[in-house]
Amino acid sequence: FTNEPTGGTVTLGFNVPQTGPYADEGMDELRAFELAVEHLNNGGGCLDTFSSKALKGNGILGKQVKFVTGDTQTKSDAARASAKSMIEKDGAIMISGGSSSGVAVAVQGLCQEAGIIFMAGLTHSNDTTGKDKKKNGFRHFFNAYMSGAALAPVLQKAYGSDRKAYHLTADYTWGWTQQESIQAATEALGWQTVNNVLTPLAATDFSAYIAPVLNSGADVLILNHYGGNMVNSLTQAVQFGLRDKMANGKQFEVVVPLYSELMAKGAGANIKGVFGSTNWSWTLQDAGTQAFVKAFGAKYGFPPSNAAQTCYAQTLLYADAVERAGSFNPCAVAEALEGFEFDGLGNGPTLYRADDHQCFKDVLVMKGKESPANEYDALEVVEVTPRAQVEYAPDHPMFAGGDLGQCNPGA
Amino acid sequence: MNVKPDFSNSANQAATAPAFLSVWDLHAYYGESYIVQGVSFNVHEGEILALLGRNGAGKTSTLRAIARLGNPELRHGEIWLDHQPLHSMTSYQAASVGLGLVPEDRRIIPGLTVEENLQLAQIAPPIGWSIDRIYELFPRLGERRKQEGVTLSGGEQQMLAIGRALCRDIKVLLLDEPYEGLAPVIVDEIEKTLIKIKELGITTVIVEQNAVRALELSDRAVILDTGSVVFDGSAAEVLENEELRAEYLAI
Amino acid sequence: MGILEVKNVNKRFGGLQALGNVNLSVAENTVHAIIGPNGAGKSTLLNVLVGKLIPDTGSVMFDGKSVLGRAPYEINQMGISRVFQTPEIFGDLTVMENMMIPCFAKRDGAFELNPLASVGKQTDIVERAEQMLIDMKMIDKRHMHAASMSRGDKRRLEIGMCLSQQPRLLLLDEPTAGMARADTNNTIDLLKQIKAERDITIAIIEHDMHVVFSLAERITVLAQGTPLVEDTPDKIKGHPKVREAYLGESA
Amino acid sequence: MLGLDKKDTTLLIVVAVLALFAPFLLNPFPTESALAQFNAGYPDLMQRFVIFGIFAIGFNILFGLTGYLSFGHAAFLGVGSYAAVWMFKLLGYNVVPGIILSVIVAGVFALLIGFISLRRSGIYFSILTLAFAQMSFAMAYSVLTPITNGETGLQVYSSDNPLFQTATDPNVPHLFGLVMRESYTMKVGAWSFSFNNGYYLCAILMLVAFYISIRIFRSPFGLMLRAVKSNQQRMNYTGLSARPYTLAAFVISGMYAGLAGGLLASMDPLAGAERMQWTASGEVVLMTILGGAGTLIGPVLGAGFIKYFENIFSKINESTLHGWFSWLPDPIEDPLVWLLEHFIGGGWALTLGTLFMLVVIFLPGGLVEGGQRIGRLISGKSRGTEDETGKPAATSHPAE
Amino acid sequence: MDDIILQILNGLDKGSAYALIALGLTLIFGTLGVVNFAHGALFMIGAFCAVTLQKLLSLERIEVSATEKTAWGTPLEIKTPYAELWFGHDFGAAIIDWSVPLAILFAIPVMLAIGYVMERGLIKHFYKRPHADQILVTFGLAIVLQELIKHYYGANPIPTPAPSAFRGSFDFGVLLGFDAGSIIYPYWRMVYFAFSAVIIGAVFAFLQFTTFGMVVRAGMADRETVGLLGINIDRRFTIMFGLAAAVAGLAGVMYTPINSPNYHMGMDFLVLSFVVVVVGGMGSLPGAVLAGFLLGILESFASYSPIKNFFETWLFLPSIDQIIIYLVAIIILLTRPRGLMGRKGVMED
Ligand SMILES: Nc1ncnc2c1ncn2[C@@H]1O[C@H](COP(=O)(O)OP(=O)(O)OP(=O)(O)O)[C@@H](O)[C@H]1O
Ligand SMILES: Nc1ncnc2c1ncn2[C@@H]1O[C@H](COP(=O)(O)OP(=O)(O)OP(=O)(O)O)[C@@H](O)[C@H]1O
Ligand SMILES: [Mg+2]
Ligand SMILES: [Mg+2]
Repeated sequence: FTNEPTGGTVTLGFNVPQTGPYADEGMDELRAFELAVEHLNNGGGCLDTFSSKALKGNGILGKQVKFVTGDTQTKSDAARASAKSMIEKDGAIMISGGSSSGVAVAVQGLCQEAGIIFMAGLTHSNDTTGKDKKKNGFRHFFNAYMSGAALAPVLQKAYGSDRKAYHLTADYTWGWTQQESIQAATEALGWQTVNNVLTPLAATDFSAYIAPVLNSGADVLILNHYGGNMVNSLTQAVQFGLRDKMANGKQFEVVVPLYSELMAKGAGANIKGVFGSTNWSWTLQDAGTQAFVKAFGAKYGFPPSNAAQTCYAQTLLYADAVERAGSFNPCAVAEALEGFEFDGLGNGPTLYRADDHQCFKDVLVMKGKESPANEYDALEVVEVTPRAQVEYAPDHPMFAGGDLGQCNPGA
Repeated sequence: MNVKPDFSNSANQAATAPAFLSVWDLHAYYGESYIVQGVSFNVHEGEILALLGRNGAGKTSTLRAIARLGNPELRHGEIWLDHQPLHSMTSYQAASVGLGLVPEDRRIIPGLTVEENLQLAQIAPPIGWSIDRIYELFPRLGERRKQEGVTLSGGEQQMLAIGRALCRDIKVLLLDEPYEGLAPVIVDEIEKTLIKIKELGITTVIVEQNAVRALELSDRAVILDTGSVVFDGSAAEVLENEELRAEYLAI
Repeated sequence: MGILEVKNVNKRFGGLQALGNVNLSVAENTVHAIIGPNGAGKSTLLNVLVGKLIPDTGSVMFDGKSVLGRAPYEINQMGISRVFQTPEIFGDLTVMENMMIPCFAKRDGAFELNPLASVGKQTDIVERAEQMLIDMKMIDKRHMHAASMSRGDKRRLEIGMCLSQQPRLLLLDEPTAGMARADTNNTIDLLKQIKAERDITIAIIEHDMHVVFSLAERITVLAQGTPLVEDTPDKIKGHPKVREAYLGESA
Repeated sequence: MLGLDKKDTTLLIVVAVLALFAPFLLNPFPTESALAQFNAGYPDLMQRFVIFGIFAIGFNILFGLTGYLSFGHAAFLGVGSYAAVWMFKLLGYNVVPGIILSVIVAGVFALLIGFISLRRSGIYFSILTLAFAQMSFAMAYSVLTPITNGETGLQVYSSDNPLFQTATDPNVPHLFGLVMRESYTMKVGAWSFSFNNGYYLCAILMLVAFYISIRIFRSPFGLMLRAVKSNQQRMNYTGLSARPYTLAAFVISGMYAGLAGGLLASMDPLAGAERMQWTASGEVVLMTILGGAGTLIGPVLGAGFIKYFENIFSKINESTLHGWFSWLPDPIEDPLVWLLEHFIGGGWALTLGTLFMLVVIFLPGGLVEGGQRIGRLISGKSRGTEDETGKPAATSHPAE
Repeated sequence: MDDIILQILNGLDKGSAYALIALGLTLIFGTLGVVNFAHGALFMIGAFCAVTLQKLLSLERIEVSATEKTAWGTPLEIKTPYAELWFGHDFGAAIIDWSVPLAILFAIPVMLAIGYVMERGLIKHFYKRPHADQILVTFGLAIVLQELIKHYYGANPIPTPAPSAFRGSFDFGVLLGFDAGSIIYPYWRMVYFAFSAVIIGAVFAFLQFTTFGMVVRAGMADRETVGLLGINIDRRFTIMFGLAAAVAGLAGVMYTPINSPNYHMGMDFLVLSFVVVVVGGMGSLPGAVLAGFLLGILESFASYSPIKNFFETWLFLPSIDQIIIYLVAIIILLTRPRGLMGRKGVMED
């Protein structure tokens, strides 16, 4: 199979955005990867809390773990170039990382063709394990459907069942799938969807999209934006006084379905009281989380982001699967990961579902904190939505159309 | 105080009074091509000097070097104007000590009207004739004052270029082919103007293909050939010396 | 009926009547000079002829066909070539390349897609261009960058480029301005020779009366946009109005 | 040879030899050594070198010869890629139809855009081309998702059922069974060299493209294009119509871009919308200027230069640096690593930016001028004797 | 109707941002003839002047808590801004609050200095070089500046809020006789609009009512001849460049509360500002400003969903908001050869 490790080392490829708007997120992922490699080679961290005890802290299958890094630039072309260089030049056996769904899908496709395992980093679009799912690719991160399923009950509790929602949606695949998921989940509560306006990815000033919300009859604004788009649209929504406004006799509200710590930081005080969801949070109290946060905080001096946690977990999961399979062969690894249930990496008991390679675990509903104690404390956990509530059938229409295909071990 | 060096044993054979503009051993290059190859001459105050030579002899290049334009690059030589060392100045500094050049292709500034072209000459001191006075000299310019300078007819542009030089209080006027493209009547006019300018005490160096006319006007003449001085003497001498004219001026 | 018939052409620039009811007929195989004071509208008239300007009213017929409304390159392909008042050459190319371009235009027409042919192998073109350079006494400059020639040389090159097209009507706008006397005489000889060798009509604008009277068979005097007189050179020379308005005392 | 003069033939042969032996030349360091990081001889990067070389050669035909600076050439690269991937989806993984169609589609697209944009010149032309390309990008990214698959990029799905794809055909791009991604790896001592099918296909096409570009430079057509750049006015009054010439150049260079796009897709069957973004158009402009606009070989050098730094420097990370300098005492090692860290990994752009500035400041004619200077140093010729017309050699022989 | 008024307001604001950025660019690009790809970077640096000042003002004294620990086991740090320590809690907090307006004072000298150094050290040598070389060198510079900022401030946007006094929004609805709250407009955006108007007015006054503008234009057309007339054109070019840098920087400073600044914000605006300048016409300041407002307002309207829907259903042009600027640019450039008010001969070849 491709890049079978022959010497005393095995090389993993960490492909993260190092330039472009998500460079900071990429940096954080890289930190987590380095930490994971350290723990794989020397033990420590979540190796102690992980329910599977296959990892010994002596590398993978006794081979010392080395890693190479690359820059995705958050462009599918560049990400594939970088991944190819890891595969062709450095002999990487697994690729992980990434900070956007487009890139994840593109690199996942490449890994499938090349016969390499792809452990996706941050990717939230339904497509990654939906219509673009691949036998060689695995996603630990949650997805848009799950965000909707987790958020809806909380929103209902906080804002009631009689709400009129106005969506602003980033005009590309991830935005569409998230909007679709949230609309479905909120409409199931009895909310109405007043309008859905697509905004260009390149937009920085959203005033022209936000102003019409004022008189649209809506009383909730849902921002299906990520990164800089989200920081700007939320900031501007607050500037336009949406959150001070009464509509239909109710307090006007803003919701950001997908949060990240860095975005929260970028939006500053504007996120106070705004609901959203994340994959994980460093403030969780379970043992796995605490072990990871401690190790990360001790090394870098600040807590990890949920993107970082995903990358860390993905690296351990891959290594563990290799140990359990007893082979680096991607097909064996995939088999070991499929249907794998584990605990101790944060988020409680987790399942890597065999049908679509999607992880199922608890999802966090977050809220912007009113008075953060420090700069890493912008978000607080409102609810840990149990896994059962966000599960869906593998043939759910939002995920239809794809085919895992055959495992490809490559050359 | 800068002191003018003593050039008494220089190439200037006609030195009778102390020179007002001294050009000593200029060597100038366009990139790597060596064009002005050791030109020296002196001009006395209030004199008109004709600088003659065939096409490509280096007349324009010499004038440009004196005016301290970057191209050709002056690599060696000294230029003194009324005790001021032009060779260590840039072109705008040279202009500010009283050097004026009417360049060969007139160089009317695109995008500016006739009047703006004149105004531009009156921004940096020393300032000479008023714009109205220029219009008196060339009424045609007055009529066209709002027109964009570059759309003037060839001759009108020439008037503007000369007018622009007069807008400044110059001590030395360098004219590169001032008669080119002018109707004979206008040439007569300009000739009269040059005489007037001379009466005002302005020293003039004139480069002209119409050598006879230039010589009739001038006190002295310098002839260049392939970048060096081949003759330096009185204008009358050139007019009389058939051989010289035939060899270097083909007239 | 001349080869070129200009009828009732008017052209205004804003408030200025640059051409007013110009009627002109140039007979085939003659040299026709257009003279007149600066700003009379001579260059404007040429601009109308080559399609650079469109007149407000009037008609221009060349060889029985109207040139108005045609693009400059079409007019050129009809057989009209023009030398500009300020040299228009391909400054970035070598002299030889400059000369080859009109030869290609003559042979291949306005557009020819031959991206895989080789310039060097077009022997007919190379020969023709070389011959023209020899005729213009510029063959030693063939590899020179056109922009770095002196101005007189640029003008000669431009004339050569126009001649190499073997136009039926050659328009010359002050072709010898700034040219040394010797070269001016050469140019006159060249034009005479070409005139003698082939059927060509020449319309020339010049302020140099030596050139005008050596070449012209007929002369039109233009003043303030309207033809003042048209006659043979001898008559024009003695015409009092012309002397007063244009030639001045020097003629 | 081949209708070229001696100098051009030599150049072509040199380029051919370089391209043929690139797998050796680009992998000078033993695989396990610390310097192996700087090896560029792996298939993907080698393919990129030649593909972007083609792109830049084509761009140079327009920009270098006519001076028309298109800021939207990436649009043609993009449509070329899309066309090729669509061929894979519809017909099957043989690259031939894809490459042919990519050239044709890009040519047609260039004809449309060029026809409109060439009504203006100078900066107005640049902005028109930019506007068309940005519109194409925006549409490809969102509205045209059914055709382009938007953000994710167009790819072949197993559900596509191509018309001519039989069960025995490779399920990846191939040339009549020769699989593009496959390589033969040769191990010589500590070195390893890989010879990739796709690379050689691209390299051969690049040589053809390069050869055609030499012919264009030396043709009457090329002369006319340089005349356009030099003086359009004179051109018009010499009986030549500039528009068809510039349009032809635009279409030809668009076809080159389409070929590059088709090859990109053939090497890696995915076409992303970012390929059409202004940054991609800007990149080819930079490649051409960096290498030396208007020179034959410059654009190829520029393309290689940029792709090298993008792909090699972005992969160096802090621990690699520490690995290299661990022999230094800590007080020296740490500051050194701190300094170099700016230039590697995510800082590769800083390296590139700095090099852009250094090159353009010190080598006004681009990398080609650098080469000439080195050449002069070696041959010991002084600059003054280079040519007697007084014009520096770089500009008077624009095709060196 | 109220929505229309809102879109006009939004358009004016967006337009004033475009106009302000384009104004700075056109001073360098349209007037000095330098294709300055680093202009976006200057805008970005202006914005980071505000960030820097905010950071400086809120520099904190760090005390390590003896008892409390963080979740990862290190001792907790207690931070107090020096400003509050020195000026008392209220005044200190007010200074931090007002950091964006204060940054104007900070940015002017900084930007002038940057402009000066950039022009003297680099651009000066490129006036006579081909535009292509200018593109390469300024693009390189832009990357360098951008990467340096990224290195020290990270890639993430940094919130820089307006002073709390400007944080609310103004209710035009009542003023214009509509329902209360139907047309509200943030105070800071009104400030931004007013600020742009003042800057634009000041630059116009400087260039129109003095000969400075004419001299610089002349210098661009023909440096040599201007030098022959005794004018030190280099100095004026430097001043012009410094002025342009200051305008770009101020545009950046004032923009920070609207969009949290990040290191690539300059590149995001770069292309757009070139489009605005060229649509306005090369060498024309009023053109650039006019084009800025025109494109801003059109973009704002195209983003309005009824209009978006109209284009989608009737003209089969979905997402008109994404392409409107380019579409309008193409139409204008094809119907008017030199943009809206361009001068002849500037960058036409
Ligand atoms: N920019 C330039 N670069 C290189 N060489 C130049 C340049 N300008 C002029 N030359 C060369 O310098 C020589 C002298 O030119 P110059 O213009 O000084 O001659 P001139 O005596 O003024 O001639 P003319 O009477 O034709 O104007 C010529 O051989 C010309 O080719
Ligand atoms: N584009 C224009 N706009 C306004 N006026 C113009 C324009 N072009 C020419 N003119 C004016 O028209 C008149 C005729 O100009 P033209 O160039 O034809 O004169 P000419 O006879 O060639 O003169 P000369 O012998 O001086 O070259 C001049 O007064 C000129 O200022
Ligand atoms: Mg001269
Ligand atoms: Mg004329």
